[in-house]
Amino acid sequence: MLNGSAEADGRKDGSMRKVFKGPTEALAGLLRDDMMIMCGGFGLCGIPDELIDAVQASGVKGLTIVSNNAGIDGVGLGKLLETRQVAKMISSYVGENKEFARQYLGGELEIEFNPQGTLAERIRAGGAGIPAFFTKTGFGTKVAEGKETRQFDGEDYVMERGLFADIALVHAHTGDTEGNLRYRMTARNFNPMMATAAKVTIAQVENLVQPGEIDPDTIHTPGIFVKRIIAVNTGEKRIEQRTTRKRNDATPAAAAGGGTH
Amino acid sequence: MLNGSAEADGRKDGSMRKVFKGPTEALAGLLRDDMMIMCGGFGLCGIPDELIDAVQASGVKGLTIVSNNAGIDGVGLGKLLETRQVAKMISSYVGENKEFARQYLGGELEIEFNPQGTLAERIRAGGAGIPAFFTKTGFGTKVAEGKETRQFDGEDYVMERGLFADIALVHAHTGDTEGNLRYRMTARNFNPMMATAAKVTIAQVENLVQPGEIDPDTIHTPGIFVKRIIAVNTGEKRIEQRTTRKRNDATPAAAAGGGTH
Amino acid sequence: MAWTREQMAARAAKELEDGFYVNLGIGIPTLVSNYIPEGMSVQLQSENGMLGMGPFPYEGEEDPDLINAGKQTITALPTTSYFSSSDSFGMIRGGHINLSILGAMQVAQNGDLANWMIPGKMVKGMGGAMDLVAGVKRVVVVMEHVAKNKDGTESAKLLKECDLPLTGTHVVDLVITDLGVFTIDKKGDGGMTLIELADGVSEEDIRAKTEGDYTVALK
Amino acid sequence: MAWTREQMAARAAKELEDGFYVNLGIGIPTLVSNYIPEGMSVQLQSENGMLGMGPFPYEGEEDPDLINAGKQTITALPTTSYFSSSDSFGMIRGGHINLSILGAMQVAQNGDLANWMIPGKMVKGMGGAMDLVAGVKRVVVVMEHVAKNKDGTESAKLLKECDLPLTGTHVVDLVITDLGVFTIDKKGDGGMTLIELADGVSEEDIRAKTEGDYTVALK
Repeated sequence: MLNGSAEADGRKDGSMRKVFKGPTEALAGLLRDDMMIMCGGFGLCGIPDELIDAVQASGVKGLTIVSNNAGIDGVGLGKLLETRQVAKMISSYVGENKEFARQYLGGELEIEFNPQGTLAERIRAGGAGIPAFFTKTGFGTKVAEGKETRQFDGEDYVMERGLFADIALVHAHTGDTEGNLRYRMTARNFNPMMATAAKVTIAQVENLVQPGEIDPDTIHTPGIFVKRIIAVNTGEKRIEQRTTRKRNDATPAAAAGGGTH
Repeated sequence: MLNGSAEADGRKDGSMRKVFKGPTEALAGLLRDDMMIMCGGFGLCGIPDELIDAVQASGVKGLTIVSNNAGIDGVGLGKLLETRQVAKMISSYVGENKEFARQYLGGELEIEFNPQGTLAERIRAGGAGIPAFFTKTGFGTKVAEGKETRQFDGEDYVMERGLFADIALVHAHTGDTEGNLRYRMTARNFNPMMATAAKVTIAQVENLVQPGEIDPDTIHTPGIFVKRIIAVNTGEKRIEQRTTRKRNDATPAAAAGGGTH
Repeated sequence: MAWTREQMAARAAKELEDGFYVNLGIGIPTLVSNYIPEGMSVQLQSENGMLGMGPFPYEGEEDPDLINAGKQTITALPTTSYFSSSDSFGMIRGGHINLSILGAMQVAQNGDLANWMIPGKMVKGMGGAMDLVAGVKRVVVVMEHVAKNKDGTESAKLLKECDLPLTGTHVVDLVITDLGVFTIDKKGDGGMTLIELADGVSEEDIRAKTEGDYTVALK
Repeated sequence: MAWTREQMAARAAKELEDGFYVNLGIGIPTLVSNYIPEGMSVQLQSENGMLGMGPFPYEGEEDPDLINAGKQTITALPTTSYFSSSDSFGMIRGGHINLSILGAMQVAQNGDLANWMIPGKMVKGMGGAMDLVAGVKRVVVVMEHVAKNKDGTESAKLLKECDLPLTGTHVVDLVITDLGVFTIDKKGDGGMTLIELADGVSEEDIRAKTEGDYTVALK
């Protein structure tokens, strides 16, 4: 996979063999039409935005994208939708994305909805050599249609399959040149499982450090899973729903909100 | 579960509601004959030794113990074997334990050997609501006898069941009063999965701290999984195989050694 | 005459117990966090990978790396831990969350729940809802008692059978509407029971707006 | 006249490539780490939850929390990461480890491997061996060519079929013994092939001590 001289493909030498100069160089030789790409992130939080931009620039088409969400218009995966490079999405929630809705309702885009936990577990299973597992989630619903169901100890379960992609794109807060990664707060989300569930995983990191600089007890993704790594600028990250409270607020506003995203 | 006054059962007040005075108090009301207990650790590394001692002192019998190993004579689970409190072990490797061998060969002790990865995954599955999964491991061997096998994409797999115990005993390096845990180096091993796979998990920690003292990005076991927690003395820990090299050693001795333990 | 959204949230908060780990859906369920009794420890789970969710940040202190499952900016607490999506749903599916409070389009008398899609309309996806109702020990629905249609008519939401695509079967334990509170024997054959009336609401008011069968056992 | 243990380890080390992640079994396989060529990055995995295993500690610097899968005290490297047993075997079963080098009692010409129990003897368990042979991409066995029995006779270990209980079926890619090196077409029907002879060993020497069928294609 990592053939060619370090100079030719933008890599650095020796112990830096996983480190590439930028997103285009890091994706060189890996992209082809009709491939399956996993893409980390939840909403716009922890998405590998620069790597997505490079996929867009490459012009590959017919992609199957595994991602919990589909970005928003003009941001993240929204960009790949604009250029019609996506043939199919495997997601749990696609949110407010006009271009997505247009293509989907027009029959130009296929979507496979997975319950969020089933999606997460399918990816985790794919990376861990588990071809199939049983879950309660979705039994008796559209999600179970056409799937094997089965009782264990009197409870009903649906069989779901592991997912394994051609490449995975992930975003981490810190990474070392060996590929060890650490995520920050809720930007972790789908990134760690996806890093394990593809033939080649490419990571963009906000801080690229030397081996030993991340406490080994706190590494979320061991370097074995990461084949290529780039440092990205930590410019202004996008926020999808900016919710705040006033400083003089006596009763803090509620901040919960799950269930359907 | 946590009924009774804090004074009566050795707990402390208020935000310390998960914190118990010692191992005996932390196990009070939870132990009964013939129950299933998960026990963290690999060899003697990361074992909940003080909690095991309290199980021994309680005198409960007929236990099914889920643990990768069975301790050594007089240490760890070896103690429960001496007092014949164990009816069955679910383990991957039992090593050099004379009392174990005596009881096993004499038909006094039942043992179910699981491949180490299958054991780890069964526990992880039990804690994660997965009643069964498929693995390549053990296909075509004694381990697969009597189990469902099946092909996925031309490869053969064995179906294995999730494991869920009555109680789990784990050891961590640091824990806060909310039950958040962090393990140290290879003392992590089976502890994190076991913490998720029992009705009640009891943790012994070397350092008991206040919430907020552990960086939330580095917590290995979220507090939701831990119902009771105790601080233990960090006396001299036992080492099973002390291997060293001389300071003037030119070529460092090899330190690998896996495959069968 | 019927409960407000705030009153429904306050009623739902009575389902909380000290030491509970709870997942709150968007809408009225979110408001429940405002009614956690003083001194009670309730940790909120956000299924995108967080336990111990704090309030919204002060203006100017939003962190793009710290959002809840509704993609809103939030804050952490001293009790907070972060984890991956697979660990998060392992927690949910494994039955470790004590209580889930969420909204619904329809609930059937056997505990079936529909809250993720309307045939013919753009489907956005079920997100984590199917995992939550399947995995969480106790599921409480908070919703308006009837749906208001565009033509001004009303449709019952508490039904004999849901006609919308299901989110889960036999999953709802308790329904809190603006008119009252119902228990459902979701795994047994005890059906649905009206146990409380909202302020100024009569049994007859409820009877007129409920399609599903229920018995009455007011507390 | 045949390879020493050290020579077998040195031969096994030729299977390493730069950037490989490798799991080494106990015994001769452990010695392979002494023959990693200078400048080659090879990270050793220990299935109890560590990548980037370092050498044994200096005397007095042993840490009870830092052991390998053989329960020996070891050290960490700058590249080290720690993880749980389930993550460790996810890594193994998921095919992320490039190479496993391990010992064996018997290997069959179809790649079957037996190395965990002898009927009638005390069984200690298979540990991680079954997961490693099932999950790791390439499996190299390093073993003595024949077993020496207590009565002084010898038994073949490279067989048509294993008669000991199996660790895995169709799992071995390469066998290195004190007498030579064999490839095995474990998933196809190419069988076993003798590709190298140890110093001073003849094809006839090997023929006399090998029960399994093989073709010869010396390099």
